[in-house]
Amino acid sequence: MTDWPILSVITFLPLIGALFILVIRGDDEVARRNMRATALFTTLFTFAISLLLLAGFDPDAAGFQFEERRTWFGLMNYHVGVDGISLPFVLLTTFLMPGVILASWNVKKRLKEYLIAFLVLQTLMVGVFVALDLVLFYLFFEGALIPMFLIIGIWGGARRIYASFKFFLYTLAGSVLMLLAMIVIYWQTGTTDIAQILSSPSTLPVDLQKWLWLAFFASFAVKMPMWPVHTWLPDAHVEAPTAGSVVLAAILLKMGGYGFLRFSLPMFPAASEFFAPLVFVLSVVAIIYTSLVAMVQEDIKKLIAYSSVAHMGFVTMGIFALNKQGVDGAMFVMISHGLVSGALFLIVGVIYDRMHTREIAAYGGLVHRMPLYAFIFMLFTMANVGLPGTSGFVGEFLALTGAFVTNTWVAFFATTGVILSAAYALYLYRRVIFGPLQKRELKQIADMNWREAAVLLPLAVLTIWFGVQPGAVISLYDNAVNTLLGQVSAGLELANGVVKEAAARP
Amino acid sequence: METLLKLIVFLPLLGAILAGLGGTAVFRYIGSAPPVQDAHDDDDGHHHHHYDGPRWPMLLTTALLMVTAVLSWIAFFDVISGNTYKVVLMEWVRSGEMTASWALRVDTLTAVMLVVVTTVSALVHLYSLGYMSHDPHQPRFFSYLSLFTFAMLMLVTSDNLLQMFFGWEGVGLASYLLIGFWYNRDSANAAAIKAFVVNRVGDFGFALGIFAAFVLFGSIEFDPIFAAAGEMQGKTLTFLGWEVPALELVALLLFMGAMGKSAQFLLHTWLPDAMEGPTPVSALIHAATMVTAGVFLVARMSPVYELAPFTQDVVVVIGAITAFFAATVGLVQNDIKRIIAYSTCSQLGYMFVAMGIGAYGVGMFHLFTHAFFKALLFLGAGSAIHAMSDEQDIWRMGGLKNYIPRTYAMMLIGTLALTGFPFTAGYFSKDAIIEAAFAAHEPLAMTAFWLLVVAALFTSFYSWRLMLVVFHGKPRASRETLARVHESPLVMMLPLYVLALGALFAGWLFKDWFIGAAEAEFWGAALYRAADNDIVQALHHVPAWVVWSPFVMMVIGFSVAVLFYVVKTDLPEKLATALRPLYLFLLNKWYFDELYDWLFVRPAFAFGRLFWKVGDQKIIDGLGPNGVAARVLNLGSITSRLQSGYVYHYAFAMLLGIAGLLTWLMMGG
Amino acid sequence: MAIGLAHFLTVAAILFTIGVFGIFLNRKNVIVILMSVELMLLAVNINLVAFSAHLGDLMGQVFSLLVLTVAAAEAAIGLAILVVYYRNRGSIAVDDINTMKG
Amino acid sequence: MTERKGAARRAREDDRQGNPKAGEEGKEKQMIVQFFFYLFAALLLISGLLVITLRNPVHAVLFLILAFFNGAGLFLLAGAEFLAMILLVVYVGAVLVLFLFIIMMLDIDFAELRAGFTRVLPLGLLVGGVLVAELVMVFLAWQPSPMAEKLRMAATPEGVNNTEALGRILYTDHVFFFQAAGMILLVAMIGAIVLSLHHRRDVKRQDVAKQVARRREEGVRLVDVKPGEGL
Amino acid sequence: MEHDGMSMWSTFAPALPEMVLAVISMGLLMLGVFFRHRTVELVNTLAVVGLAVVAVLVLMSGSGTVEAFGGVFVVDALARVMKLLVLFATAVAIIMSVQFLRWERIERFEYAVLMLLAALGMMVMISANGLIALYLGLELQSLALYVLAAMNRESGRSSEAGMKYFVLGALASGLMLYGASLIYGFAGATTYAAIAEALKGGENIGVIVGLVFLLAGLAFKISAVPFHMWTPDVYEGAPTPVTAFFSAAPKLAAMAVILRVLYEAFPGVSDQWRQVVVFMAIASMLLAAFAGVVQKNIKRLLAYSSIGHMGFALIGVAAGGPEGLRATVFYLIIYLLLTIGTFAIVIAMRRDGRAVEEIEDFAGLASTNPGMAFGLGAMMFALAGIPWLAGFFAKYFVLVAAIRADLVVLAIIGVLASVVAAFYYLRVVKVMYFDEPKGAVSAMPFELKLVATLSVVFALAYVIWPQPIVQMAQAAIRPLIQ
Repeated sequence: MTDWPILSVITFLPLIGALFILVIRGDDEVARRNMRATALFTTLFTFAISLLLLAGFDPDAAGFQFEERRTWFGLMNYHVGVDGISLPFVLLTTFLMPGVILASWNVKKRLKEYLIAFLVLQTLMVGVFVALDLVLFYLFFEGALIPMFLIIGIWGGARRIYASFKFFLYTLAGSVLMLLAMIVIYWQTGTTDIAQILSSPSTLPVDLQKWLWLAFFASFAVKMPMWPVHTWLPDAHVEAPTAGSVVLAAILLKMGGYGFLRFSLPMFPAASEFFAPLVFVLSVVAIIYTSLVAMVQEDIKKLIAYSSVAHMGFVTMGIFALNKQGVDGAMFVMISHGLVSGALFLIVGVIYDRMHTREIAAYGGLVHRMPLYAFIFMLFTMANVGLPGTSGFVGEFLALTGAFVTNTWVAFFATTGVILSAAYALYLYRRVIFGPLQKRELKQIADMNWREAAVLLPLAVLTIWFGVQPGAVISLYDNAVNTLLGQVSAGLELANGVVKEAAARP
Repeated sequence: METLLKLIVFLPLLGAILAGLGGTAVFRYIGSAPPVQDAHDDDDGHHHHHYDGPRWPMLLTTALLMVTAVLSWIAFFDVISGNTYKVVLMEWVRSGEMTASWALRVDTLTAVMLVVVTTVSALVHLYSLGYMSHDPHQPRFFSYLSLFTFAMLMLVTSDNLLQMFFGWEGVGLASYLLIGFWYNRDSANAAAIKAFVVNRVGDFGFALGIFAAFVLFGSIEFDPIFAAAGEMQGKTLTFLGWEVPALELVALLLFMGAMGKSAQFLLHTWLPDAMEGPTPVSALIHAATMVTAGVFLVARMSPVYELAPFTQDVVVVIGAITAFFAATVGLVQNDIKRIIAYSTCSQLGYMFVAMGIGAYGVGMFHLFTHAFFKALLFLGAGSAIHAMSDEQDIWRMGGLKNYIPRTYAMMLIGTLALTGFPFTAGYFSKDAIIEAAFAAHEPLAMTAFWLLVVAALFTSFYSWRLMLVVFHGKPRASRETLARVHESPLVMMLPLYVLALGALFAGWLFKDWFIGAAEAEFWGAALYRAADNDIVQALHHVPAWVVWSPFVMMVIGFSVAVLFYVVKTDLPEKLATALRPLYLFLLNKWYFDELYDWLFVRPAFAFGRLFWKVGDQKIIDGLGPNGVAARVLNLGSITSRLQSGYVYHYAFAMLLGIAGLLTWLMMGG
Repeated sequence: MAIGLAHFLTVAAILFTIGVFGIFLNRKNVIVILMSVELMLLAVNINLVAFSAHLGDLMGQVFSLLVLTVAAAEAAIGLAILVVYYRNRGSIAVDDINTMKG
Repeated sequence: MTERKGAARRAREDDRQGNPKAGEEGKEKQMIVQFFFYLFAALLLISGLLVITLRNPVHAVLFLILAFFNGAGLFLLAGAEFLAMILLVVYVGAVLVLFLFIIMMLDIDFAELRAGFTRVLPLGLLVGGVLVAELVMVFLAWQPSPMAEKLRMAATPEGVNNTEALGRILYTDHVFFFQAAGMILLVAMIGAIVLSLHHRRDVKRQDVAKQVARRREEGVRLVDVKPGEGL
Repeated sequence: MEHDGMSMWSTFAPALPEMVLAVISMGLLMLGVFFRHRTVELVNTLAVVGLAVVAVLVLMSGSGTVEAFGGVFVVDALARVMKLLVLFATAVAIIMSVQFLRWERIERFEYAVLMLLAALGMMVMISANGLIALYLGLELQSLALYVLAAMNRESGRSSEAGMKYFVLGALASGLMLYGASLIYGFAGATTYAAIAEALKGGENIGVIVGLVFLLAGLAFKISAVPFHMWTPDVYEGAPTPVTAFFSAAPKLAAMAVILRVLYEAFPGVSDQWRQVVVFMAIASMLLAAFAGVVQKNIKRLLAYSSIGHMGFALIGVAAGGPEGLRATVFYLIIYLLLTIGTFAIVIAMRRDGRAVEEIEDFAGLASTNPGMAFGLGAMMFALAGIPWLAGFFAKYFVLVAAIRADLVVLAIIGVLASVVAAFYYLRVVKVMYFDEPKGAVSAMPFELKLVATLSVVFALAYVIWPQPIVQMAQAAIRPLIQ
């Protein structure tokens, strides 16, 4: 429908912006203003273009849209496109990035590199979601490690070095096996083109599927992160600068879930079914375990980080419920969590910018001086808790429904997460916002300014909107999820048929 | 009519939004720091302040609620003339077969709830204009009240389980916000969280119930569920490895939600603590409306419950125990609001007993009347508290009937209605439940009957105890306090009058519709009863002693109260000393808080800390990243030590390599 | 037992091993190492010559000749390095060649 | 002619053909060959062993020379006369003397040199022993490829003496090797000079060209000295 | 004598580049000797020009496979590609040396001459079509390299490096020779073709033994474990440009020889040598990964890095087939281009007139010398094989080949080792970017900046136009897979 490479433009436009920033000379206030303006303008412009993408997207069409193909290495090629599953993530990314830049307005240290790192990161994140070639996907998937490593390491907190190394090496270790699995797929199917691989039900042998599934799982489980490979996340979040945490929580974590949907399910349906119990157990443990851990945290960001892990538990559970509600729910949780956790980290950033501490104990009674802040925080706390009417609810509900349909035990235990999340989130809110304002340092604290409000209000609006009208999101991927589940069941039939045939043989 | 229904539901929301975003300080300090506050801002007294903000938010919300209440009555009379409505607003969730719409389903059941909710809410708004007039945050308060009303209306007008859940949690949110309204108080914050979390325990069941219903019926919309319920009898579902009757499972899980919301036994602990909120809140939310949502749920789902006899038994048992338990605790409480709160709890137990034995109309009737007299009691208590400069301990009151006679009169009416004094509202509805329990002729129901009768005795006792201690005898308050005691302004008294009317006459006026001759016609299809369920007829034909037993109990209770608190005032203390363990047991509410603290709260934190410090840091990080990193470094220094710098070592390594490879190939090759 | 190829090869193998031992078993001085290298190359040459004779092919001897040449060159370089090293350190003990390690 | 065939080849031919005529005469010769072989071999190995064990490097070099002599003897037995001579003339005569020269030049206090072997000796001996054992096992069953005969690049010509035969190959077909070896020697030369030629920096040398090219301006500076100011 | 002239020409033409290079180096030697003063720069310049000329000759040497000198010398696509790379690496190494030699006061015209001779040796190795030519080439370059390592006569570390390199190198060439002699004894000839032919008549444990010895000698050159021990010490001690040279050209040449030997001479016993190669690959990758993490000196670190990289390249050798061979050559090319840039920056790291080699001393370089820090950081990520940088593709191609050849375990060990190795590359980045500055280092001289910039640009932008190098690698291996 469009004859210009819209996806490539969206993907690589931030790089152009980064180049512009690169050539801005000087470190005086004028130069800094120019850099910030360039970054903001780039991200806004990218977002505007991605809205065109949304406008031109046909949710009912089968297969991928806005496809672009270029011959590249031969072994792998440049092929991008979106379908209903990837489009929301693309939009989520482009939508969040202007806010991320705005949230970094006060960064003083090495501003130029900072902005460049984020713009590069944006390119890589969008790339992950639009890539339709296994290796291209891997390139984007892993490439995002570098800017994030630098963001945590340079602009992070006290233990930033530990956190950045942990983040980098953990995720790298998870991913390399996936690369090998991709290569195996290449040799099995003769192509690395995702669209082509997905065009017919998976015919990979079941035993091989299991190994490949595990290899992909290693990568996505770390990225999600799932229990027990989640420990990098709290560290990374705590140490990362606000904007880094936002990106990490809102977008980077979604790569794992996206990966499960894009690869594990359709390419290894039999293995997915086989390993679903494992995923369920890990998901349930994640939900309960990390919720409990979240409850006793003393650091705001760490608490939110653990809550992210718990939410990702809902995602994995929903995905491997292997039914419509489960997958729909998982998708929705991811989108919603992108908004909500992003917002929560921004919220922490607001007070961190003022007080330079994330200790819960250092706060209390903020509502007295920051009414708007308290309001916004409450809104997102409730969204985090999954209150109906916010986006947080719809996804969790659907995911749990899906899980219940598949396995009542899982749903039973996972639903306890609903109780626990209320406990830790409200407990946090109480300690930070409520109570008398007693601490001397807080007496002068100012409410949010226009810039901070401008970052958070769009998120708030979307959170409510998606909570009341989730169809706005679900309709985007409804058809794609149906297709996906169709592929899974076709693959399963094929696998079962083969197994039966084998059993029938004497 | 549809527009009218929409207005009923959304006018409160409009008020909440306008008052909340426009009337409060939310946007006031954006981009600028608020002026540094004075030191006295930091203590938790709210009466020391004065309010100097705009008054329109309060007036607007109240006015809107007035309109809503009027519209609700119009709708009520329209509906009982035989109309039902289903207004689909828009689609909400659609995922495969799982669909749920934003819709307004209005039948008699809903209409009853509409009038209860909007009327009480409007009155509470009105009352609050006076009660909260000094509070610096009153726009926020009114916003919350309206938000609550909206959520409650969404709950009662829901056409599917999901929207009901929305309302369910929405009222929970409003309840949380209102309990914690005075956020300077730690106790209020704690109570708010407790209310929310305990409710979530119930919601846990509710949610599972929705899932089970979806699995069973393939839908969570009411119409398909009700239509298919009959066919589902005898079907089973596998839940947690057990084959269980499907309808029982759905009903039981949903009932868990009802238990949480309606503060039934085991999940009741939040309700007394919720009295930390401003008193109008207690009247509206924790007496008249929100806590009855559980009862409403069972009534709404009557087509399912009617086919789930086991669950019905459970409902009866829980209801009866709650009624009895809460009444026992109420006997010894000293906080005026807590006494009424336990009373509420107890009365909710009555309602569930009615629901459990299939007398849905009876239960709803008690819900309806209870809303009036319990709201009356709370608002009256609020008036007394207001007069006493926020004193809530009944032992620091005393003799108030001379200071605030009109409040006293209103409280008296409330008490009479609660204790079931003949021809007051409670007399019709409560006694009907007791009779119905007897009429059910089942062993369980019979037990319930006896428990309810005893509970009626207790109810009478604690109600009169309250009245006697607070309003009679000698004033025990300090002279300064007494000097400031004043009758509440008209804006507060007016709602009391209206409610008093309800408490006096609602039973008599509506008994025919709810449980009398016009019963079937009144309810129409809103309530489902199995063909053999003739309980409503049967309750009118119970033996006379059964009919009289509540009255007798009331009289006994009254007499004992008089004996204890008027005639021989040292008796209670003696009794308490004599039966000290029992007294403490009751005073500490059967030690439920302590038990739960020991059973859930502490372990949760302990496990949290264990998982964090040991699980995450020691085991996962220790064996995982940190352990691996340490091993890598170890190996690194070992390999690095191999690189000794000595040429002969290097040469030896080469020789070893050669020899090794040769040997390997010669052995293997 | 007639002297055959195996004899030559065995002698060469033992000599070669002695040469290798000379490199890694001694801690005395570097010159011995250089000499050990010479021994190894001699062993190789014996091998080559033996094979050359055994196969009736002159290439082995050519090879051996070249090895000798290279060995001479190697010795020259080795000794030159040794001299430089000695000038720097004043020692040629093998144990002292140990400033860089790890 | 037969003499030039070398013991090993002869032995092989005898083995193969089972030549009965050659038997008697061969046997006697074999005896001699065997004797010398074992003599040379034993001396070779012993002196080799001494090279690496002796404490005094001068002695070690002398035993190395002895080893090379015996090696040359083995070459002779194998029929490589030219190589044997080269070994003596070039190797012993030049290279090993160079060793001696260096040892003398470095003027090392031999008493200071530590004796003894490394701690890895037992392990080393074991490994070395295994290695030798394996090699010997291989050699005992040595079989050239059946194609080897055919693949030979320069079959030993009949009727040409060893030196000439080598020369014919080396300067014709394989001149490439010859040139390459030359380059190696060049590198060795450059290397040795680069490393050990020591221009002492602190010694003042005469540079005639520089002296001749010196101009007046470089040597004389005219200063306009104002009275009373000094320089 | 027209005819003879032609035949002369056709006999020597294939070796024309080598001959020209030999003549040039001897000419430069003369130049240096006779015009002792101020000739260093001239010699250096002429050496680079000479290398360029030789490269042109290589490029003009037509296509197809030409054998010469009775089949002991071959010019084919593999030879051309590898020679070009070697010449390139040598030229860059000379360019990178200019300033360094001046800094360290070891300016000598012989330096460039020895570089040229080493390059000549490598070219001979690459073109060698038999064991003798291989040995001669190997020794030619080795001897030159021994001298170069010890070039800084005033430095104890340099002479220690030379000493260690020499002793172990002599041992290695002894081992190799011993192996060569056994192979000769088995095949009756020394050319690869003849050996392959001989093996068709059945194999023999003796030839396997010979092959193992031969491989050990070659493995020494590419510093594959357990024949790697010299590498860290020599890298550390040798003058840095020489280290750069060590890590680039000889490895390429030796790898080309390994490919040729294994695939042209010993395809018949691939089952046996594959085990050896696999072992060396695993051992190299693991050892490099583990030992690297505790290194403090950047040159030692790069030594372990090169060991690891060679281990990875050996995966491609073990995998074989068109994919494996191509991957190996591809890997080498990428590695060469990355390692040159890395060293360009390392050479330039000087503070107060002294080289800065301790990694900890790079602290805060991102603030004081952002350009250098960025360059070195990019190189580290590239060497670690993080996607989008050129290093990743090298690894990827190798892994593709490994999976193709069912060497899954090898591939898994490879990627896990690369994760561990990423740790030490990251540490360099960490020191430069995350730590507090310790003071600036001197500005980079022009030529180093140029080399580094080009290399960094290559590392970053390779993805944009990947085909040339892929095709180069593809072309190079064609002779091997026919």
